[in-house]
Amino acid sequence: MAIQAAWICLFAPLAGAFAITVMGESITRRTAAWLSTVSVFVAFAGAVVAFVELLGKSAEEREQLSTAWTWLSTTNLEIGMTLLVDPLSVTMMLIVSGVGGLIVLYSIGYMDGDPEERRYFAYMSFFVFAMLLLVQAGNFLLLLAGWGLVGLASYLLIGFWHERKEAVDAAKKAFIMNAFGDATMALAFFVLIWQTGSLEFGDVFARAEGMSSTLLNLVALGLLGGAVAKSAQIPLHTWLPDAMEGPTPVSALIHAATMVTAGVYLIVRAHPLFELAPTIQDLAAGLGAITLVVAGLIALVQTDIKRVIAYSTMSQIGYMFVGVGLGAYANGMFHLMTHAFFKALLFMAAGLVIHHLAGEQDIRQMGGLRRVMPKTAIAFLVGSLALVGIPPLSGFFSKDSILASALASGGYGQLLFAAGAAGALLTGLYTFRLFFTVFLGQPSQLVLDRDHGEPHHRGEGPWTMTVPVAVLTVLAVVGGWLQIPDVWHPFGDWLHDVAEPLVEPSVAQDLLASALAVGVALIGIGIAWVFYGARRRDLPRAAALRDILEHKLYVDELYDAVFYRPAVWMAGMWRRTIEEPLIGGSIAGVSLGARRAGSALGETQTGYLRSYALAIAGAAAVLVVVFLAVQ
Amino acid sequence: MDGPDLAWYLIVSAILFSIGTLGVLVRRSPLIVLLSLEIMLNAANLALISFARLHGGHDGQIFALTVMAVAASEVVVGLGLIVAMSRRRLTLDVDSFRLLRG
Amino acid sequence: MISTPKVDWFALAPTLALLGASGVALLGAVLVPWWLRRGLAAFVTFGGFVTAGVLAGYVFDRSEEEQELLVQSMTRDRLGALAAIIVAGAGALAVLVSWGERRRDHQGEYYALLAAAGAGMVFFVTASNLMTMFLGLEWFSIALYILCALDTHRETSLEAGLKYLIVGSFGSAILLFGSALVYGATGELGFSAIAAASGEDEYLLLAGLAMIIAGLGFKASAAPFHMWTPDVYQGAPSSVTAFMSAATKVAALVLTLRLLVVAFPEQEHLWTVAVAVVAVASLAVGNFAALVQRDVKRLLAYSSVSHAGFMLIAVAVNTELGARALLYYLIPYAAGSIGAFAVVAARERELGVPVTLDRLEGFGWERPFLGVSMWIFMLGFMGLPLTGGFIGKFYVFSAAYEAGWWWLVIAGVAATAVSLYYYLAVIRTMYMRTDADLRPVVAGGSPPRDPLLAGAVAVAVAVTVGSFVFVQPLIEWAHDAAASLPF
Amino acid sequence: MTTALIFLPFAAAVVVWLLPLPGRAIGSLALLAALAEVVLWLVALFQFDFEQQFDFASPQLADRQSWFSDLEVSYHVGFYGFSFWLAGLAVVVSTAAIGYALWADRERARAYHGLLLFLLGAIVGVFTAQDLLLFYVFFEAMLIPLYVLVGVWGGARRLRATATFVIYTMAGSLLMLASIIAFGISQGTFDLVESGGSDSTWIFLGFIAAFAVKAPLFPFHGWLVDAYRESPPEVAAILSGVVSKAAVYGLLRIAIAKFGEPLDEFQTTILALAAIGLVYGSLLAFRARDVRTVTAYSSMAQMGLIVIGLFSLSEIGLNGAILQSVAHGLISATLFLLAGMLELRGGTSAFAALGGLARGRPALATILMTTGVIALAVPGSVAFAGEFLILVGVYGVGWGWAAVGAGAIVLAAMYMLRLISGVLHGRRGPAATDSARDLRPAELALLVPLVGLLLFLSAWPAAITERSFPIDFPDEAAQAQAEAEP
Repeated sequence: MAIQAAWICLFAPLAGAFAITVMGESITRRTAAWLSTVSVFVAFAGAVVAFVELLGKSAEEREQLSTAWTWLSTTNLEIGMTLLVDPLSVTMMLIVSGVGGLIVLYSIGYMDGDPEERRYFAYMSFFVFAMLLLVQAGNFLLLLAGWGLVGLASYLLIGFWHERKEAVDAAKKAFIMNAFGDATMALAFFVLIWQTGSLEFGDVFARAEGMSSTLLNLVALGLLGGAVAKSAQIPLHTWLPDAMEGPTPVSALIHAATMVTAGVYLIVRAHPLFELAPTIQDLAAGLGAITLVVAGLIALVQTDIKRVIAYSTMSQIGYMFVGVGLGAYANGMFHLMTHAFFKALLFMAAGLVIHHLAGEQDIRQMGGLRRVMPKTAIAFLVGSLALVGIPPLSGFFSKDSILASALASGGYGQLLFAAGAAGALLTGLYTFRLFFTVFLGQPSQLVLDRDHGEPHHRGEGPWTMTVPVAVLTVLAVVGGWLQIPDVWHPFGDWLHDVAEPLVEPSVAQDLLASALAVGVALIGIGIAWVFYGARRRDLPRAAALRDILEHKLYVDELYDAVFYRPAVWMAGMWRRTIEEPLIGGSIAGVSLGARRAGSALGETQTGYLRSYALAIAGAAAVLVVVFLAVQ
Repeated sequence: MDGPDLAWYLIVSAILFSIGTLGVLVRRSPLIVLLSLEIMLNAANLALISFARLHGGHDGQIFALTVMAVAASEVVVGLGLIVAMSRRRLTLDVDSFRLLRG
Repeated sequence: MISTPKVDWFALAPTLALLGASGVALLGAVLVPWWLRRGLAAFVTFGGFVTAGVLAGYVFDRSEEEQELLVQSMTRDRLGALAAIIVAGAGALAVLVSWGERRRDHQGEYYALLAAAGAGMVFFVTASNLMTMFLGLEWFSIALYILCALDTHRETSLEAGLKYLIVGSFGSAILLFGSALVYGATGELGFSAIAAASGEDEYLLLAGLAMIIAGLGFKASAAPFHMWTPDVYQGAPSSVTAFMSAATKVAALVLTLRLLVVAFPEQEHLWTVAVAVVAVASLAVGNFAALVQRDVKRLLAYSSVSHAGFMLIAVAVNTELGARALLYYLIPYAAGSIGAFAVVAARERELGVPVTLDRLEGFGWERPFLGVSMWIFMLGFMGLPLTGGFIGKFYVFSAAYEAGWWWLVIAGVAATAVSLYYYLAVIRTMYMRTDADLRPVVAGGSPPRDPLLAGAVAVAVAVTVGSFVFVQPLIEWAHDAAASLPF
Repeated sequence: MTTALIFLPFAAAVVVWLLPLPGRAIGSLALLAALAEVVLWLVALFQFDFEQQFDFASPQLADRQSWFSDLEVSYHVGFYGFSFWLAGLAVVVSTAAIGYALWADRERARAYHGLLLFLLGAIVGVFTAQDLLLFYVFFEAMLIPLYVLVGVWGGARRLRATATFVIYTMAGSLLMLASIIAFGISQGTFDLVESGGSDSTWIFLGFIAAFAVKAPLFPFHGWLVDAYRESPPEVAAILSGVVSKAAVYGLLRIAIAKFGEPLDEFQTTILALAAIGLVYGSLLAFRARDVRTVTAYSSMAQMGLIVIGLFSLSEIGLNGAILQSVAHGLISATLFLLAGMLELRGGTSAFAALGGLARGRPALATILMTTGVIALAVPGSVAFAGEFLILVGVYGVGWGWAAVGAGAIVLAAMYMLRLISGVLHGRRGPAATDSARDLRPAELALLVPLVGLLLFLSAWPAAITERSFPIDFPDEAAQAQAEAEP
């Protein structure tokens, strides 16, 4: 029953996408939109059914596998089209299809009037399918398939407005960086196949102990590469900000709530492998810590509302990496869930603003929107508080549980904790910089132009947009109550059997962590208030620093110099030095030589009869002489 | 008393053959060339006959007779050609026939 | 009362049939009214060739083991018979090709000479004695000299005739002197007798052998004795060229094989190498020189030089398989070259000027049948599959490899690669010029319909392709024929 | 059965060539014949016993008939699992090509369609030949129609292209002829099933030469770009999609199955060449300026990958190679046909002239996008499955090879995305006028089946991998060794 539900959950969105594609212009845009929405909500229903089913079962038999057909097989390797239903995957299914459904619904309003709406909704459904495939996959190869397909969907959606060069380039960049991640994962799988002869989670984990530590490290590294690329962690982070070229709902769904967190899911899913390669696991946590700080810093200087949120996404995923890197899997997943709520909420609220301002995304053009969009302002505020981690909103519980685990795991952990705390400060700072600039203060010129002063002129958007925002606002508030340290932790128990945590922070640590975190967060908000809330003032000039931050640490330039340019150069060089002269030239040379020889022979054919006779006589003489000589 | 040794006949025939060859190679008038060809054939005849004497069979002599017949017909054809050419006012010089070459 | 040697008229029948045809045609040229001459002569000659072919077939059938006739002057065996069949077939096709020739005079003589040449070749291939060899050689050569020069109104024809005559006589003089030396060395004229007698006085013998090889190489137009070939092929009337290129090669190569294998087994170590070298030279010269030719007949002439090279490889290996390869090779080759020259002749008659590559442009689309046929012949020459030419080359190379001459295989392969270029050039001009860059062809009026030529081409195609499909029967004949040689 | 599969197209070719009908009628007739061939193949599919233990010594649906006995040459044809799929690929792609020719309404239709059918017959022959000489015959027979098809109906620089193509290919295959003769004479038979293995390096290299040119492997690809660029799109489709697979069959059936020591001796060299070709092709594809050239170089890269799979000499790699062969065949066929359709519209497939075609042309965009992303082996696609198996296989030889291959996946993404964007995205190019309409139903009827097959195989690659070398595939090296001992 749970399995059937899972299958429905998986294929409903695909069916939706397929239907929209095939029916093409024979259905109206609106129909396509609803088709897509319904298909995703069907998936959600399936997820819920599966969830309920599993709740009914005892912890031991909550893991169920079902193979529909053999996807790929050779005589000594068989990979099935296998779904895995266990608490972890069901959690992800719920998040993906639930939040996804809300966002698709939101898109109906947001994308209204776009000439290629159908294509958009087909892509959205397809993405949900791919994401579900990723989280439901019963073996590594299928997981990689979903992994690649979400990348594809993200490519398609980032580049949805395909006549804008920036969009297309951003899409390509995202795809190629993820392709790199796919490649490293594939390499890891090669090792696994040759070492364990299988890609089934169970078999691999069971047989992995037998592998040499080097190989284990390599495998974990390969997986980590994939995770880092997908979750836009340093050093493979540069695609995410550019990805904001896509429509805002896309950013909300793919680049905040679901896809970018797949890396976290992967680490949790493959935690036995990572636990066998502790160095790599620590590396993951370290990368997360670095990312969360750096991203927070960069967010400070961004002026594009979506980019600010994008960087905050990176930094939040950094927290999750810290969590799962330290083995606090449940906490990581928990933050993943709450983050999905409030970050989607933030993006969609931002979307409302952008929609309201007809596509304007530069926060310097905004201000005082509180007046014209009060509901949106509230939603945004809730989201921001949750993000910053102010109790009792969801972010508080999830983030602090991670920090607590960090505190609980030794010296390295405390280092990470320091980073996390710094991150919390930055979070408060940039989040409320954003909030204050956009919503408080005097309405900017642009705002006035759009509303002729009087509020509620345009309203805050159609119900299809406001309802999902409202729902998410609620979730962003209550989402955290699933897990209250030392009071009750159903979420932790739920995931306990799938991924047993390596750290159990003590009560003291929990309290300490929370206190510190909230404290620094409030400080951050305070600073933000000083600089942006009370009276507009700009950050102190630190030109060099700003420069570096605005160029995302020049990582783009680095890749450009290290990978792209050499490739282009080499291609050109090879064409010039090998393809044309050698490969092409050789042919020309040979044929020319042959013709030369031919005309030379033609020369000897003088037409003088006597020369012919001479040739014969000469040749005969030579024959005679040779014969006699040899004899 | 004996005549000269067989070797002499062979030498003569070899000389004749060479003369004929040279004639073909150096002379430009088709008539002379034909003539030189005849010389070559007859050199062969001489050799044949002397060898016939050496081996004491008739084959060589019969062969020689055949060759004479053949030679005659060759010359006939050759002369016919030359006539046809002179009738077409073509210069009788083998080096002048160079339409076909290359 | 003189005792005359017993004459095996049956063995001579093919020759006699052709002689008869020749005589009738000649008489016809004198006696019957002018409007009947052409028809009569052509018909009689065709009949003569067909009869000769059929009779040769009987001879082939009736002589399992060879026997020497007329005091060793000729042999009755399947080798000769098979060669005679091929020659006769070539002759018959040549008659069909010639029919459309718009010749003002010499109708009767033309066909008479054709028949006479055929008779000479049929006789030549059965010769087993230096004298009959020389006789047959001159017999058909002289006929061919005249045929080449027959278009007295074309200067090139006369030139071809004269060159062929002089260089040819020069070659046969060398052959003759060589024979004389061999005779001197062994005191024998019969091939087998020479083989038996050879041993003492090597020097004369070897000198003679060398000169004989030169003479025969000349007839086979193998490099470096080939230089007359392009000129003569180009100058001679196309139908004559067609006949020459096919039949002369058959005769010359078969007899070369017979002579060397039967008469000079002792000197094998020398002549195999010599022939191999000549073969490689022919391959090189023929193919490279053909690359730059513009005149199609001349191009085909060089290609025939290169094919002489291939066939000489088969001779050089001096094995039973080699002989088989040679005899098989001759069949599609003869068909192919007659067909190719026939197509050229057709184009020539349609334009009224010598055919260069440029003048073939668009030909393939204008005359679909002839075009496709030419295609097939070129494939055959290239040795591409679906033609007998491929099997032929395959056999030749196999023979060479089996005998351990791997470097001959390499040479042959390389030569084939080069040859592609100019054979494809023919196809290219026939088919691949767009109408845009098609130059207006020289005005020749609408060509006369020529069913006979078309028929000849059709037969040639049938043989070329058929010899690819039905290898087994042909190879069995070749096998039987080769069996009559002492390997 | 096999014989029928081979000779139906030949017969149809003759009929088409002789019937004096107008172009469209001839085209439809040819298309019917091709469809009949497809049906015939499907019938064979059901007759083929995939359960039977794979063994080079027992081809299925075999026909044998002595051709000439003194050298033991025979007409011997039959199928193995893998060759069966290659033949299927040939049949399908050729059918699409013929359909395209009908749609494009080629002039001199009788000759054109006749030659296409002839080509199809020859290709099927290659994939079924069990006698070396017969194999060579079909191998060369493919060349004859190709030469004319490119040379007569090709683009502006077609003459040079054909000359290079034919002479290059022939140079290779003549060396193979020498090898065939050497092999056959020393074995005493030319029959692939009866003859044993050989350890002669030279013979081995002779075969490799032919297949290296046909595939093509770096640096024997001199003919590739011109041929693919100048030939009519449907011919290019067959050329890159199917004809190149003749090399795959040859390598597998002859080079790998018959040679023991030389194989081990040259494995590294060939792997290196293939890997170079893979990277080289990908990079040049990345800088190419039009759809056709990109596809040309990309198929060079893909063939390199396939060869890597073959010479991993592991069962899994071979499976991957076969799967990838089928996938690549379908992909490049689709891409070349698409290029042709673009040329029909804008007169060019150069990126400079195209772009922005996605707007208002959903069908074109969808088809191109789908094919493109499958071509760049997005995980989950059939191409990915193929590459994955290949690289898993070659990982066993050395992790370096697998790393190079994985890197090539990234490169593939780079050039394919460039192709897609160059055609569909960005600002409209001069050739992307409103007169360049969306794909017509007829064109969709050609492309949808191909893309459909790709999607089907993406959902179920095992359909092929389970049936290429049914049951366990004996380790080739060992087998060749075993055959070496009489």
